[in-house]
Amino acid sequence: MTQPLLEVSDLHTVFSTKEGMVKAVDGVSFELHAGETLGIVGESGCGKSVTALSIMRLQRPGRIVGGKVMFKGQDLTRVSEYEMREVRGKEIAMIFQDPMTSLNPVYRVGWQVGEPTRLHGGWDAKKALSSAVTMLARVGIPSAAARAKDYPHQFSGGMRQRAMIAMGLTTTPEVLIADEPTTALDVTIQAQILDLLRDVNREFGTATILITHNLGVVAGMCQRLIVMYAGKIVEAGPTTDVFANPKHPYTWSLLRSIPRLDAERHEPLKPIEGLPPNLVDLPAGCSFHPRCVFKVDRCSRDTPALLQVGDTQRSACWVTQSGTELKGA
Amino acid sequence: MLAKYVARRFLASLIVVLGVTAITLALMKTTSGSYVPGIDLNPALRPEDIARLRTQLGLDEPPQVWYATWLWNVIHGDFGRSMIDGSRVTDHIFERLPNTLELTATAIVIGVLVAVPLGVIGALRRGSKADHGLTVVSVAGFAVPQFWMGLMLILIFSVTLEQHGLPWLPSSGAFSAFQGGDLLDRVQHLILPATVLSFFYTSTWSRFIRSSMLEVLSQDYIRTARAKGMSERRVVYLHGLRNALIPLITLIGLELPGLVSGGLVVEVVFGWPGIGKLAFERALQYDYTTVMGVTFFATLLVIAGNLLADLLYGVLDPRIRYG
Amino acid sequence: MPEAATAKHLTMAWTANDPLLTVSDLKVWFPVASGVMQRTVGHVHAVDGVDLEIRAGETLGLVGESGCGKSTLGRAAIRLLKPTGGTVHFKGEDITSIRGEHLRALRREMAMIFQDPYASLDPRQTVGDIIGEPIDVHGLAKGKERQDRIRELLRVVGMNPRFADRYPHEFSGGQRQRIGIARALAVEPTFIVCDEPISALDVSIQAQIINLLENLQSKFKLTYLFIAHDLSVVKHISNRVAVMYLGKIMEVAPGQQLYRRPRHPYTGSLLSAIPIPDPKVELQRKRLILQGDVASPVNPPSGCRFRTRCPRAASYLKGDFVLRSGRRSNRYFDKFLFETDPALLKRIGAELARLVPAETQRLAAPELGAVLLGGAVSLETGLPLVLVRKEPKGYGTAKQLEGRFHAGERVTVIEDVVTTGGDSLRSIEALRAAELDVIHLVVVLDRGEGGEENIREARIPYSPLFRIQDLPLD
Amino acid sequence: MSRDEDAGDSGFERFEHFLEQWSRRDFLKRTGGAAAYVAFLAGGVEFLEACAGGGGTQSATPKKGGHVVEGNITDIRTLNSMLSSDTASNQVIGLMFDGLLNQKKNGDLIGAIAQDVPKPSSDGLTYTFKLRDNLKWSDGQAITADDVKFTYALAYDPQYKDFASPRRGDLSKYIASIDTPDPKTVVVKTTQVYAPFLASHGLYGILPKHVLGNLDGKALNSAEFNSGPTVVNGPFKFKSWDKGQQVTLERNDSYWGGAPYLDQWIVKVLPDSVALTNQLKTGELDIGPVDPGQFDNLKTTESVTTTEFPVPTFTFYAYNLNPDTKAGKLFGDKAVRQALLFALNRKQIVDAVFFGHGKVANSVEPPTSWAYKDKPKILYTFDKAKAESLLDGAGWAKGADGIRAKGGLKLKFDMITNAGNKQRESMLQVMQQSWKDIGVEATPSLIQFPQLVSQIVNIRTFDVFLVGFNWSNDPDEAPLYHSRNAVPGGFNGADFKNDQVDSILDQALGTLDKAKRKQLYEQFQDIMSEEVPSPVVLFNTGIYGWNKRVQGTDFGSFNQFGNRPWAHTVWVTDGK
Repeated sequence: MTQPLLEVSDLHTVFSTKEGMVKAVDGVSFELHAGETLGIVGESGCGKSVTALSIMRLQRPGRIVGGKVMFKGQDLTRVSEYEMREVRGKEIAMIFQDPMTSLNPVYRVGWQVGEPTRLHGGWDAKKALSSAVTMLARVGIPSAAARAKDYPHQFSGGMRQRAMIAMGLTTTPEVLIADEPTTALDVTIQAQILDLLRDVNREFGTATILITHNLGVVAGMCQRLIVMYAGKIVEAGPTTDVFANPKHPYTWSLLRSIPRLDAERHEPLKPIEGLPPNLVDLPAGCSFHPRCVFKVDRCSRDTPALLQVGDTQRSACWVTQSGTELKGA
Repeated sequence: MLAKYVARRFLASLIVVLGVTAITLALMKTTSGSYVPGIDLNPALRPEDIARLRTQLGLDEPPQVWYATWLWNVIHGDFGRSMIDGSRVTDHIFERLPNTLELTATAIVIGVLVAVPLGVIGALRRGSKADHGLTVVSVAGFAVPQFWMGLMLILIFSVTLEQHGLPWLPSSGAFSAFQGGDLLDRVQHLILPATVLSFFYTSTWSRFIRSSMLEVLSQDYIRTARAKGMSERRVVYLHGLRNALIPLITLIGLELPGLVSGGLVVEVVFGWPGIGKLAFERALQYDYTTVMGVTFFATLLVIAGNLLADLLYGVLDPRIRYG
Repeated sequence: MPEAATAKHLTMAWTANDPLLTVSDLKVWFPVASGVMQRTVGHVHAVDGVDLEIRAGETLGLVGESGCGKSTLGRAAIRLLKPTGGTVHFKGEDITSIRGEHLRALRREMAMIFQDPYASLDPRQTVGDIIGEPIDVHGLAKGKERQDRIRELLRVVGMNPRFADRYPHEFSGGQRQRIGIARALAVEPTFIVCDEPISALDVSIQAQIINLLENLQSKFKLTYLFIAHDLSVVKHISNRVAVMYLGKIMEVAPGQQLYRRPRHPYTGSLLSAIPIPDPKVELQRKRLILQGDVASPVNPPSGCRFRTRCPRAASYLKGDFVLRSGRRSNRYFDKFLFETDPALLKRIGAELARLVPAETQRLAAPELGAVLLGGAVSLETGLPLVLVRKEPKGYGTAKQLEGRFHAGERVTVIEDVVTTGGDSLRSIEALRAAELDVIHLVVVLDRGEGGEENIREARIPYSPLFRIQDLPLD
Repeated sequence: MSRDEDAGDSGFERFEHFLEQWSRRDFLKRTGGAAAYVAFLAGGVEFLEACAGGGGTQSATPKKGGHVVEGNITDIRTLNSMLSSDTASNQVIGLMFDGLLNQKKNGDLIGAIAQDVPKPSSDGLTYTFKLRDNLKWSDGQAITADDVKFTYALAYDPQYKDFASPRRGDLSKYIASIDTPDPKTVVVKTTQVYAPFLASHGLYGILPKHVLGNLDGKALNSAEFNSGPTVVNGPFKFKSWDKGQQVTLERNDSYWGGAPYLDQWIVKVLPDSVALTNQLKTGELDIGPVDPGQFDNLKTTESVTTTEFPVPTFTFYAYNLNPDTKAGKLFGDKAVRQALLFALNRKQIVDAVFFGHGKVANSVEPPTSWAYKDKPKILYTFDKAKAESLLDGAGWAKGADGIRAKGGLKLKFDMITNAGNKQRESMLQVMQQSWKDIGVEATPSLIQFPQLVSQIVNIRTFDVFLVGFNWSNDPDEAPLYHSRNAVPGGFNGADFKNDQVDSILDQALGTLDKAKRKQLYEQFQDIMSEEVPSPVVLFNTGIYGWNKRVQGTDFGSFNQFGNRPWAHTVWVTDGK
């Protein structure tokens, strides 16, 4: 294996709330290689977004209390704020869930898209704008030169997300973190944006972290996949393997609980019973065990580590780690 | 489009103007009894004099007739004459207007210049000592009556300082009685009233900016800005402040009627020869024509202020378009 | 479930075999106000002429993207909104404009489950009060009986009956949605509109609610109108699926059929856009990515609503030119144009008749051929053309010109869309070779492709416009 | 005596009224006021007396040049002498326009542009004024009898009926004709013998006919002249009027009495008496009237001199004597009226409410009047026992609730005055308490000033009202006490009707014999002391303060605001 581009190890990020300390990210480790698209999947509150924000050190008001984020030989959790600013937007770009609110309503789109090059490249306004127009055209904004003069509200949701992507790409970053980039969009627009992200990945070679709760999106986009639950990674591996042969009961159950468009017959769904855990008050042992159909005694006592299970996957499950196959009842 | 918008707003405003003036008249009529403006307890006045004056002033007409007459004249550009001194109401207004504008504009400018940085600091250092200090000042601005603050300032900066032989500030009027009126003199006279008035504005607006800024700073586009790798200062001032200022425009627009009424207390306390003081004095003397004229004018200003705020809003916030 | 007397009143002429709910040409427009006086400057055509039937006991899925009018349609169907036009029949009775006690009685037959379980429950009411409210409103039970009903309802939706004393904020999203469902069930309705009931829920919870809804349906013989934007879910739960776009229904079909053989390009695009949670499938799928955004419902496109984004309409004229045939397979077109709207066919025929010169003895249509030939005789009878569907067999050759022509006949050639004019010239050539006298050409021109110049070279009089304004072609 | 003075009180009231809306005085009273009161009780009287002596001119040689700034607390309305009816305006007009006559501080009339005070003809109907020689308007034109005739015509000639002069009523009633046999002689014929004629109508500032003569009545109402007289005949010329702030006047070198010493006389409008006092202290003001409440504030200031003098103003309360009202049934009983006055500790009111600046009233004539009788028939010194015995004697017995009643009628009534006037509000409280002590229940209530006026002159549903009144130098008090003024619009709101009083007042107005008049008015005062339909609580005093650099002023009872025959001799020691 080559040297990973980005290496997150044992990352811990906590939030103080009225009810207590929340371990939003609890010992997350993964690698991102140049040019790949890595998916992070999980339900709301599982810590996938906080992980991404922690890489960018934008997790406030949360605090990173442990772990490393190695990027180009430096630990991003330790570099100065000034150095971090040089990384943000220049080497690691990020796009967010809601394109409606992620652009500043009072500045023209072209100005905003060009801002990173002004900040990081020291470009003058004219040069930044022309690069912004080029990039807007590149991400499929028709008559980009004219539309660059528009304000965000004059853009549709899909176009705004394109503009956000263009903004991330102006400095040709090595990593693009897309946090639920299509969740707020209609499916037909989602398809457009995913298509664009594929193009970007192919053409710019930008390594992408794609955060989503939609298993379908991951299936079509990512080479590798991380599944998170209650602040921890519960399973990781190549996408095809994880989907074909999940090694964690959560992944396994999740895949069986969602209806598939291509289902030939109407079969009842098999929901995951119970509720997602309260992060303030996690169950002892494996956080998933109260909902797990495979649980054994040990699950409620000891927290499983994320270990290699099978040839390509890692899983944090006592059951699969002990060699048991997950099979439906 | 814009012209049409303005025109439509203007038409709608007419209704407001009619309503406000009619209510003003009704209020004065109901509280005045048979009082004839300009009539005092004066032994030389005899019943027939009073009756004659009533007729001359049209006060024996029913209020609706009086109003209709007044309105008719106003439509024809005639605001009538003061019932107290017989001079043109418009003259009164335009004589006082520059003074009021001078005071209010200064106070607003000072208010904005002070309130914006204070509000931003309060928002950025929420919960800090500076923020708590700001809160105290704001509450003081609300709680301390303007007249009281005015008197205190007079006591300190005019009377006490003078008594100790220190340089002191004049306490009333817009310029010195004798050989006054040059710029320095006017500025000296402006300091105390403008301070009181701007203190009031500052305390309101700084609070407003603070909460507005806090809200803006929690917006997604601020996170976007940070993710671009810009300094916090740039995030706050370039991306945050402009958005936070937009609602302030409305607030300031709403203060425009203060050109007439907002500075009233200050004008009275500091003997500032402005419209507010005029309106106040004349209201107490039941000078119907003057009060109605000022009310009319003030209402127009309110409307103009709102309109101006809306239009400014459109300049600052590209999402707003008029149609 | 016991039927109340009032409910019986509603069922007089209706039999269980008839559709439970019939929506005809339903329109719901919302005024768009502007300016200080809030004058209405236009309307959002939220629902703009919808025909639908919902059969008793079935689940009709309604999918569409945000703003397509599906929620509005759902609300109008159960009279939570007053329709602007059209009719709604429930159990055979016109409920479009009933009011007062009548409407109240109807409310017992219908219920709604809302999208946002956070917003739709009053935070100051206990769960028991929330569920009990419709019971009180309709005077269904009192005292202990009421309490029992509430507990029973909670049990039915899979919750602990003791939760009746708690407040909504003590529950998770999924549980709140269960409370919402219990409230809907409280009046013992026959028909429930489920408006995006799962889209605000966590992925792992969605299946719980879907299963619950399915169980309840079979248990209580409920009829659902299931509204969602997620076609996978809709397909899973529904017997039939209606696809909505910009206020109109584009296609209605059983879910499986819809997936296998979408008849409308929009359905196809929608299906293609939905990711399937299986990398093997997903990586091999052919993607049909729609360009552009949904048009404004205030000022919807003329003609087919979908035309501005339709991949197949892309090469056709914008604006008023709507009649088209498939260069490629156009089953959706056939179905919707020629089978479902005879009135439209008449209009097209009349329009054609107007353009075709009187001395024409026969029509020839190389492109529309399959469509037109069968009815081409109409000129002789003076009747409007009746168009009969026939599968087209190929492109642009005289071989398509079926029918018996006689030498010397005066023929008008009709062609749907002319891009370069090449096909038309070939057709004319072939017709002339058959010694027919081509006296006129009726063509729908595609702009800017030089077709018209080429046609002019043929030196045959032509009517370049096939102008049928604002055809409701969807 | 000048009738154009007589609106003075109301000006003062106005100021009180609007100022106190803001209860700033409330605040001051609570802080400074209380301290001042304590200080006053501790020995203020001596101090007061020490201060009261000032006012005379100093012996140093007057210098030319310089200016004075005089403060006022009421805005100036007009600069046209025939339109003005308020103190603030009259004060400025008086500096610019001389009338036929002027007035000394004791009220004596003196000649102004008329050489002398004319003797009326033997039938008492004709007054012949001789104008001084070489009188000139400030533009050099001669002042002639035509100017005088023009000025008076404005208020009596029907030709000018549209001109809104407040004097029209009186002048058109009393003036029969004005003749100008030569440019220096004015002959005024009155319609009837009218004793106060000269004092009331002889002091109006004369207006220039050559400037205003071509305007009709309507045009005169709004003439530019009214807010910026281009031509004057008084000691000072108009320079500028910054509305709401100040009027600046400058020396009229062609003044008949000699060019004034001062270059400028500025009259500045201040928000209130506190500001005025403060500015006297800081030297921003040179001259100004001092509010009694502010007197102590000023006394520590070395640079300021004050003088105090009686003014023709009194504060009185009136019983509603209309027999058709409930109150009339109470107050119709003279014993009640007298008892209530006996029960009132008026000394306490003067001391506590007016900080000692005032005088307990014995008479209905102000002490400034030449007809004033210090000891009329009945003197009402505070005597609670007497009050109670009077009531007992009249059959008003205390009931179980401690309130006196007679024939089922309880001695119980309301008292009104204008809200915002703190002094009057306090007075009502003292009255309430004092009367409660003798078994009378009086409930104070406050109404707006215009409503109070309406009550007094029109509505008259009150039981008791309290208000101030301002008189001229003439002892005539018919407006308050003559029965003909009990009609709606008249000031006899008490509905006091006494044939004897009517007859005395009529006789006194109808004779020019001063001795006879004095005797009649003394008789009048005796009757009134017995009848007490509307008892005077106190006579107010005026206080004027000025910077010691100002010399040559001579403030007094009648030279306070308007009439200042000495204005041109005022000078400043530093010449600035």
